[in-house]
Amino acid sequence: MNTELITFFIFSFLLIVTSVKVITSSNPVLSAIYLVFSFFLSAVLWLLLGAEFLSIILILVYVGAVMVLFLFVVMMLDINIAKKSAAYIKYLPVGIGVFVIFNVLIIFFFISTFENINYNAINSINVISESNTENLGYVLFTDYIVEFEIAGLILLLGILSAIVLTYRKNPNNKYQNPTEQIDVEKKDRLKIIKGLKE
Amino acid sequence: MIALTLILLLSPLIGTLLLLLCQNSSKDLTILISNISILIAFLLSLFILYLFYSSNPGPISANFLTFADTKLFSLHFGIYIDSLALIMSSVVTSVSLLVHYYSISYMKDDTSFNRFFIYTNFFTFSMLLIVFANNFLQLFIGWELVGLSSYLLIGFWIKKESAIKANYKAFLVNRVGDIGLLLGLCLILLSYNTTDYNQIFQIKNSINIDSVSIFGFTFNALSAICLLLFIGAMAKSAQVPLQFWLPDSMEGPTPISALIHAATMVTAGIYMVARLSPLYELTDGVLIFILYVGSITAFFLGLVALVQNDIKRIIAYSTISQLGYMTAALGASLYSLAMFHLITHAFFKALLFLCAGSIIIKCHHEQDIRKIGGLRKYMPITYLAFMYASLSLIGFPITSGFYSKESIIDAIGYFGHTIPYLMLLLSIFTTTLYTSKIFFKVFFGESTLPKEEQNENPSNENDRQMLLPLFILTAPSVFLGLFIYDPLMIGILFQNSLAANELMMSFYNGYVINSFKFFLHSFTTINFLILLIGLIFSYLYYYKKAFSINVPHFIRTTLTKEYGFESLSSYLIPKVQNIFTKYLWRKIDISTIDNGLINNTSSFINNLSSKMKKLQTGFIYHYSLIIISALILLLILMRITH
Amino acid sequence: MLELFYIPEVILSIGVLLVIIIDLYLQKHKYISFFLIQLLLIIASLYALTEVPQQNYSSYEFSEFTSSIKFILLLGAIIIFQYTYQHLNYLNSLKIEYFTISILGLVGTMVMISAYSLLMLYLGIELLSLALYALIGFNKHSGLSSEAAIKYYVLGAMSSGILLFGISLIYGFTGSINYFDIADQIRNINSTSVQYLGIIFGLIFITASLCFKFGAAPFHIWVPDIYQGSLISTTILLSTLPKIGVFIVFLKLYFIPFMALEYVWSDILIFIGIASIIIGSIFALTQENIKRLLAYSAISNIGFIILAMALVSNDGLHASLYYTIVYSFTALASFGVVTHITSNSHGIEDISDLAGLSKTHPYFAILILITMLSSAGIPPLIGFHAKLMVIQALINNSYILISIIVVLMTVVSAYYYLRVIKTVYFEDRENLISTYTSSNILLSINVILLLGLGIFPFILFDTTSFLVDLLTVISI
Amino acid sequence: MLDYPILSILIWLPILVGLILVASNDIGKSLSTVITLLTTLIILIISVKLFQSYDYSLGNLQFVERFVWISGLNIFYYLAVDGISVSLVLLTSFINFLIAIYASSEDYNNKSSYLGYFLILEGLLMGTFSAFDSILFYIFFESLLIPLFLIIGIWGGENRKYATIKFFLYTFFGSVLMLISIIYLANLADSFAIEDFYYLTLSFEEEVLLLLAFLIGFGIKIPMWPVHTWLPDAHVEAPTSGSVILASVLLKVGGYGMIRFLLPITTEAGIYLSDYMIYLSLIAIIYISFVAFAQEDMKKLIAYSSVAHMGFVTMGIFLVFNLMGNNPTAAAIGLEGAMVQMISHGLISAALFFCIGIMYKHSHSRLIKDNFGVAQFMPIFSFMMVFFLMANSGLPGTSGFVGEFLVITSSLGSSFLFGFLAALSLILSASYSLKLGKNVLFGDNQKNSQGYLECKSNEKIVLGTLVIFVLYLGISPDVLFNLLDKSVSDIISSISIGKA
Amino acid sequence: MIPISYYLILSTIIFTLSVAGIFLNRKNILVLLMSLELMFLSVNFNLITLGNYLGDLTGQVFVFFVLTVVAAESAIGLALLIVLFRNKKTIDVDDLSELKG
Repeated sequence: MNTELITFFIFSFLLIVTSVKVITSSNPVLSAIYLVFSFFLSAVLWLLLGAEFLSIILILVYVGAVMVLFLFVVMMLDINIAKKSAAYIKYLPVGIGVFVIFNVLIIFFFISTFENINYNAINSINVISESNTENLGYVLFTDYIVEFEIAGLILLLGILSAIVLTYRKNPNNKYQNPTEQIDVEKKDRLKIIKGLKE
Repeated sequence: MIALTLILLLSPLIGTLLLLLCQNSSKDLTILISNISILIAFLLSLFILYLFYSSNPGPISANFLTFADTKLFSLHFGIYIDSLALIMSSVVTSVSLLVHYYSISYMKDDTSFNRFFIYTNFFTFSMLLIVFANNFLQLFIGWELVGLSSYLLIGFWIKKESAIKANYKAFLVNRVGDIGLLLGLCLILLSYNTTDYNQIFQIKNSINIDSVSIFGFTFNALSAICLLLFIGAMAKSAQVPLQFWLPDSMEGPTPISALIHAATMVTAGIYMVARLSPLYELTDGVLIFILYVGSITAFFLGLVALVQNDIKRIIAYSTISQLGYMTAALGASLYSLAMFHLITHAFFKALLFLCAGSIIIKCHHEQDIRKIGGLRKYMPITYLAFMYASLSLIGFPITSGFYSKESIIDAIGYFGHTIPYLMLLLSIFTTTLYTSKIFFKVFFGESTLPKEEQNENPSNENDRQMLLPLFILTAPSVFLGLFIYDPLMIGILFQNSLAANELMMSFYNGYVINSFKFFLHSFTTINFLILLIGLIFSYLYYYKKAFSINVPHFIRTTLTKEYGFESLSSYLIPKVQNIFTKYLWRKIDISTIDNGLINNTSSFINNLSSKMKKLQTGFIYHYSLIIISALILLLILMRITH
Repeated sequence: MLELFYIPEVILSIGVLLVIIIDLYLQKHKYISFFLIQLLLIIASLYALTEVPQQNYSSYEFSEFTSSIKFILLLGAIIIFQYTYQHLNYLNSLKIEYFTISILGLVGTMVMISAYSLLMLYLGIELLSLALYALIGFNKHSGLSSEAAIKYYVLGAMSSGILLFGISLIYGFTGSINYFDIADQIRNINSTSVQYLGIIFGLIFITASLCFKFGAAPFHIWVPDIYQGSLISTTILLSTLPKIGVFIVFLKLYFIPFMALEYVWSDILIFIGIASIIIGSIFALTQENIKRLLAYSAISNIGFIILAMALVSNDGLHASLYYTIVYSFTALASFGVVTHITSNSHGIEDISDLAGLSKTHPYFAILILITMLSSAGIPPLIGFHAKLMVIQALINNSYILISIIVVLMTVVSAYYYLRVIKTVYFEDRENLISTYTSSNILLSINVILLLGLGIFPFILFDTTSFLVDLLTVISI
Repeated sequence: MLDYPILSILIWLPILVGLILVASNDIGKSLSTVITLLTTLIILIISVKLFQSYDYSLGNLQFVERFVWISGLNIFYYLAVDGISVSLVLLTSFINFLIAIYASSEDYNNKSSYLGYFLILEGLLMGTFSAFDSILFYIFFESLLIPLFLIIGIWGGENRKYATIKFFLYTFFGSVLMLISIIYLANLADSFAIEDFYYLTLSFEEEVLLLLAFLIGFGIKIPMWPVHTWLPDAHVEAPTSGSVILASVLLKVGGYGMIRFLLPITTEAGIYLSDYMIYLSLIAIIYISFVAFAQEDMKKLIAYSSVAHMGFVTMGIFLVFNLMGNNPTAAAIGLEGAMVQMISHGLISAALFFCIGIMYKHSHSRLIKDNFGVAQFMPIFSFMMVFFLMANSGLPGTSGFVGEFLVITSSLGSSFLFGFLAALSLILSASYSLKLGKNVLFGDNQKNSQGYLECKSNEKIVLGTLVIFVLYLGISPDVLFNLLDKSVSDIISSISIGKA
Repeated sequence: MIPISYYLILSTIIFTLSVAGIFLNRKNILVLLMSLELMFLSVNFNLITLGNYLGDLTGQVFVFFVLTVVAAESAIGLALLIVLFRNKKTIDVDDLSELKG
């Protein structure tokens, strides 16, 4: 048994444990932390696969940005830590049942389908150089340029939506509106009120 | 002659239409139109009759209106002129004319004066349609139209509940017979591809269909046709068991009872069978059936008349009984005798009814003979007319009724139909009894008129318009028989219109010899003895009240209830009909089909929908579970199938 | 590369950026931005109609077929935006971002339509989905709206995950994400080999996910909730444009890469189609909310489309395309009418809100009458021809029993359309405190076309048969 | 032959005018009345013209208009008429004209829409009777539901919502099965033209299934027992004119369809199943008559009576199957009887519904017990109503008799039992018809609380015209026979083609 | 050497765990969102592994895009969550059942 395999086992075991923790922790902050762990562990496993760029991205983007966002939200929303409800226990067998069936189905399928189960997963792919990042960059900006642009659009959409959804005017804020100030006319300033006749 | 007949036929119809048009005009115009149109018809029938006998052209058939003319069948309206039709039309128009005349006075106070004459004119037209029909379809149409007029006239007083019920009943019972007639008509069309008399009389037995199976009994086609047609006749001519509508039909105005329910319409059945006698002669078994039906009717319905107290109902039962005689005569193949009795009966029965009408008017619409009495003084003319008519009815020698009735009884006896003969004999007795019952009760005894009317001059007993028809009708009631008996019996009168002339001849030559001899001979027969006994008995019983008879209650009830037909028709059938139809409607139509099948299906789907709606819980975890389960389901399905 | 700038997607993307910026300076005059957006759409649609770049990008398809579909899509978008604008304007909640997000979603739909690789497809679907998440939750002050958005978000993301899982399988077993290459691979694989099973698994995962996006049973579960919760203008969008997009994705996926697996997916799709029709019809019966009702109606219509497609025959293909267009058209009309009717200054919710409409607003009543009858498939309206074609295709392919089930469900579904008509025409409202907007020419045209195209169906028929001809050219 | 598209005019003119009336949204009662009267009159004149120009010695399809409609699906805009169609087209235009006259004095809210829907209905009916492309036929057949649905639903009685929805779904259910059959046949024949279906060779099982589908479709429309239960409800709730058009023309669509589709296409199966179908018809005749007798609502009574009378139509049609082999003449008689019965029932039931409508206006109740002694106050009306009741009970001399007579004649050719059972209708129909007359018209009504007034002149015209036509067809139905003779024999012969 | 199936099995387990997380979670929606993140993670495993198996860079490219998209998706998801919280003052899964039936 080589080191790679040992590393894989350790990290994958930890990954499964943290994943389980993510979905079972009663405190969402804990869940988020476990998720961060999972990402780290995954990044290591991806390194094993030779996807250096992606594993770095996973940590930079995910842990650095997305998960921080998550935690931010958790803090912002001031959520109570819920107890396990009775319904949870009631649905647990169903959940486990589905989980097992699904797993069995797919794992058996994988085992039975791959003629070459023992094919080594660790495999570096060379397109223009040894460097994974370089290769990826090359492919991205040549073969997948249109996709890249669309991904940009998706990000734009994400920004736009997030802002539109969460932005709200604070009615207490006092701010000037120059357009209105310029547009103002005489009759807006002066209001003539008819007095009551005696 | 054809044109004249056409005018004759159409003149009452034109009268009807004119009357319809000037509905709001004066009574005089109504009277004028209605009577003139019938008068024209009457005069024309006499004239054509004269022409016919003088030129003797044989039967004439002509079509004048196409009902349908296709490759499959051709049906027309037409006229068929022969002696039978002409004599019948003379009888119809003469009685109709008199009744019309009589009604002017009888109906003068009625608000629907005009409507009455519309109906009667229309009736006359319909009756003539039957008489002159040259095919079965026209016969059937006329048949139904007289039924319609009868319906309308019985219910003439639209506010009178009992009249409304009676006409409903009359129409429905007639419809039972019409089923037979219609089926017969359809079978004729199917088997001959035509309904024309002439053509059918020619081909007779050579038809498309060999035999017809009616409820398991197989008849040859012609017998089936004749039997079915006779069922129609049974209803129209009030033969057992379809007789019970007739007494109820007396709810209509009395002139109508005279015209329709005594003289003309009810005899349409007799006329039809006589008309078709060539066909009936070829059947097997049907005639015997007819004979028995006739004699049973004659005897048993005569009995019922004994226990009735309504003057018109008694006469109505008497009519049924007399119609029984005619039917029996038909059944014995004595067609001309049946026709003869039809004619004489038309006159004397019309007379009886008109007299009854006078009496009823005089007594302010009182019809119960127990409450009428001593009218002889106040209504001398009516009294006399009634007496002659009664004598004719009971068949007192030399009267018209005597010739027709005695001949039927004797002939049936002569040809050896023993049981019918006995029944007819016995009914002479009953006829005598109930006739005398009316006669004695109404005209003798204590007067029941109100005091102030008792002092009136007896000579103006009623309008002259009402008395004149009585006078006129008395003549044929008494003397007609004597004059036409001989020509009738030797076959001059009806020439070749009726079948089985040779039978009549054998009877005439072997038994009657001539009319006068027959008259003399009649005093020696058992018939006369029975008649005498009856007269004496009723004289003692009804007039002198010499003794009283305790009729067992059971028999009396049976008779009053008309052997149960009464309760059947006025209680049982409506009751059953109501309950049964309501049951069908509510239980089967509404509960089973509509609610059970249709609405249940829809509410099932609706329930299904609202139950299944609960699957949509609104919880994300359920939704995701459903989606994943569906995915797994698909995967497993694929794993199994591929 | 230059002509790529003329394709509608590019015009829309760049245009939308401009509008976002311009809008910042147009605080009060929203109608100008809206006008710009409509202009943008019109230009894009004109380009869709005229320009077909000669140069092909391996994972992106430029063809007459896709341009035609895009043209239809843009046309629909113009109509929808018009309805939406009036609706939002009336409710005083007009924001130009609504349209910019919609346009980005539209671009996503167009990417889906043109996608020729699984990656492109994924991106297109995500672009669309993200836009929809935002649009559904757009009504920020409504609890229902945000509930619907979260539901759709969670389930939609899950379905994306399933889609990706499927894609990964397909990629792993065929070694490519390009449609054409996949088709090639599948055709060459021995049907007994284990790889085959992997591909089928992938196919099922992808099917499940796409059915989710399509709203076909049993993956339809989100549809009614989301339709109900979102703004009615979003509901129109949701029930038309993405459906066309997903339908084209269905067509292209099944008829290009997975054509060789036809015997597998055709059975699945028939099952899904029948299930959709039945569930859509039966669940809708007892709905009170008009948007939920129309949602179930949409599910049942989707069932028809899928069923026709699953026949894998030319007439089935034609029927499904025809049905899709007719369905979108009808949905546009029916939701369009509803957007125009408001009661008490918020949109109508329940069917009973429509009571007595025929007395007060006969114009709208007639519009509702026509759209509902068309949806029910009563001739001579266009909905009938669409159903006729599907049934004919079914019978031509000897699915007699299925066609009987389908028509029986049509009868069931007729009931709830009739309920709406009944409410509009036969019922009186107790307290008539409703305000309605006035008539609208575009809407009238939309509705009258339902009748007009029903009487002259050959106009649309010829168009779609032309499109089908194009499609067969590219797929085989 | 005419050089203008007479059938298209007959179809589209009323539809267009109707659409305009509906869309114009209450342009005023008098104007819409005048427009409707004029349109129906023009249509009547045109259809009489059609009738005159129709050459009935030929009997084939005439005035053919045939254009490609949807090329890809092989659907044609194919209009034509034969004798059967002409008679029904005449009936439609005639009844619609009467409805227009009747409605001229009525007051409805939004009258222009009301009349507009009737005009649309008229056009669609014309289309149904003259379409010879099966899909075109189906489109017209199905579209009929829309205007009638609205007429009943908007201007109907208390329980109209239930009745309309039931009516709609019931008939829709039947027709979708028919649609499947049509498509199935078209798939085999590679054409939607009805006459192309006649030459198909079908297996026995196919024929049986097709027969059942058509039977359900048309049987519901006609309606046959046991799928008749929508009719009483629809009739009761419909406004007078709605009931009239429903009873007199719409039901005929079912019979017409049976003659066009059922007879020639599914002959073998028909022969096999004819006994059962005849028994169904007999149940309709006898059982429904009983049910009609039990009714307390006048409209329901007439509605059930319609079902019973339509029993004769179906019986006449199914007898063709039964008799074709051994007695083709009787078969033809039966079919002609069915057709005559349809026309006649169209007139009589229309008249009766008019009568009930007139009474309802005064008493505001359709229940028999609430109407009493009408004859005292409305003598002319009562006279005509009695006439129609008599005609309804098959009185000879009225058109009601002719059809029943022919059907019974034909049925005797098959079996005496059939004839006898059918003939029972004579007494049953009389019993319920006259019961109605007895309870409603006659009797002594001293209170006059309902305030009956003699009917208005336009109502007199309507009823009087109907009296004349019922009489005319009763006394001399030859004109109908001429029209039908050749077409009927053509159909019988086309059945033989199907058989061979 | 790590056999390819190990990675695939790992990804499957995580995938199913995340699915189970979605439908077992009764607490708050945040955890649902995290489960979704896990799901995408597992898919990424799959893609990278299979790409390696095929010797093809497409898998990794795909993962790159998935990461991008999921980032944007999370942003929107969290925004929605905030809106939801503002409206309902709760993000409990159990409280999200106003729309049903």
